[in-house]
Amino acid sequence: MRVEVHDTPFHPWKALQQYENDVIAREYPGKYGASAVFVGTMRDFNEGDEITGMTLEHYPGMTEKELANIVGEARQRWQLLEELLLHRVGDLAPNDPIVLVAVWSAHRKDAFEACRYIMEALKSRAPFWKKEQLDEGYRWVEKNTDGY
Amino acid sequence: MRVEVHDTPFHPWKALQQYENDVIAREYPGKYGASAVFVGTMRDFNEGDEITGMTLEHYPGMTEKELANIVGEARQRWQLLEELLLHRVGDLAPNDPIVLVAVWSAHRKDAFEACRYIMEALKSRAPFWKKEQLDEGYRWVEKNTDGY
Amino acid sequence: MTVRVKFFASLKEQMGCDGATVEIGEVATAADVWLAASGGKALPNNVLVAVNMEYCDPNQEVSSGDEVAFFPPVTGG
Amino acid sequence: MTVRVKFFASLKEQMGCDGATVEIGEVATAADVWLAASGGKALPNNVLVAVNMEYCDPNQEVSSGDEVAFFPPVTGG
Repeated sequence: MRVEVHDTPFHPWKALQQYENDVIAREYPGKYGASAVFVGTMRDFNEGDEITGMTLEHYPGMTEKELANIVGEARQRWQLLEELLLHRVGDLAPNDPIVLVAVWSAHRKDAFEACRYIMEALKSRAPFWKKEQLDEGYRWVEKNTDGY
Repeated sequence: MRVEVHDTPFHPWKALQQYENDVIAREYPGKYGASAVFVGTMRDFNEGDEITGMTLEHYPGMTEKELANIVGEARQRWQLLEELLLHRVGDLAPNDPIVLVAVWSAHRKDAFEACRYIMEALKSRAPFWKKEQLDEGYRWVEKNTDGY
Repeated sequence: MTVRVKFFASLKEQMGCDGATVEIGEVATAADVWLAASGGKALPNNVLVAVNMEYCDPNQEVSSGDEVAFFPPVTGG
Repeated sequence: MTVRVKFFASLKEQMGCDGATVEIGEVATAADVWLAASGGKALPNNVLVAVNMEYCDPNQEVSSGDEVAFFPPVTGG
């Protein structure tokens, strides 16, 4: 399991390439039949308004702990080999990656379900807060929508 | 939509990086909030046996058509911006990527569900056949397992 | 009429060839084409049928020049 | 006893500070800590509470030296 909070931009596909080379292919050669990945990216619109920028705040310490709890729950529930979870904080621009959730498993059912579970749990429990920059002023996002 | 059958190895994360640079970021800047990806990789075991190699046969023409049908159905059912589907044929070694399914959407529910739908439909309908190389001789895989 | 027959994967190995050109009467189903191409063996239950690269029922009628494919359950992905 | 209080996001802006050190009686819940830190305002329904970086009920008792955090619904991902 690798869980990281980044205060500068990360590159999801490069991070996956590197993690697979460094960890997955080395530690689980021939065992990982299925990888499921989700990448969340900053949009330039939300609730009908144009968004020009975003600031992501978090609770250092608790955020990492809660993310690790969530991945741990997924490990209890599904058969997983490895997980990679990256989340951005700080000032973002449209098209910046916000979150990467990747899981590796022998079988696709475990990979799909665990990836989605981690993402939904993160959305409802991990202490991050989005402040959206509008043309005039800013606003805090009040609530994440349900993803199921 | 891009659908390709490859008779030589492809690199899933590099292909995603390139497709996102060339197509997604260019055509949908600020619009893709969610990408869901599945990568299937050749394992060195199946049904309790060690597998040393694999040959993937397909039905040229029909395979591509059926894959495009499946992606088209997903487009009808969910709100998607773009899809990338790569599938390997020919002679594979353990750890070789077999299939990549990637979808981009504004919202995560559409991305997750469409990606899984495409993958399951491909498993049950796209004309590919796996022949597994065992220590002694080979065998045709008889049936894909259900992924839901 | 003449139709083009194709076999894939394990079925290709069982039939000993990847296809054939079959001469058959003017009104024929995909199952009739199988009978003609296989020398009278019944179409196995789990064999899939496609006419002109689209899945179809074995009872679907075929036309002259059609490509009629038979193959085992698919196992891609 | 002394506990450390933290506020985040919109709540931090509303409170005008990101936290405080609060002196409170020996038996106190997280909700009591809120009352002391907010100058007597009731704890809003949608405010989440964590003690020592774990979610908890506002009625959970706190201990000396605890870190008690209050924040609005989370919106990451």
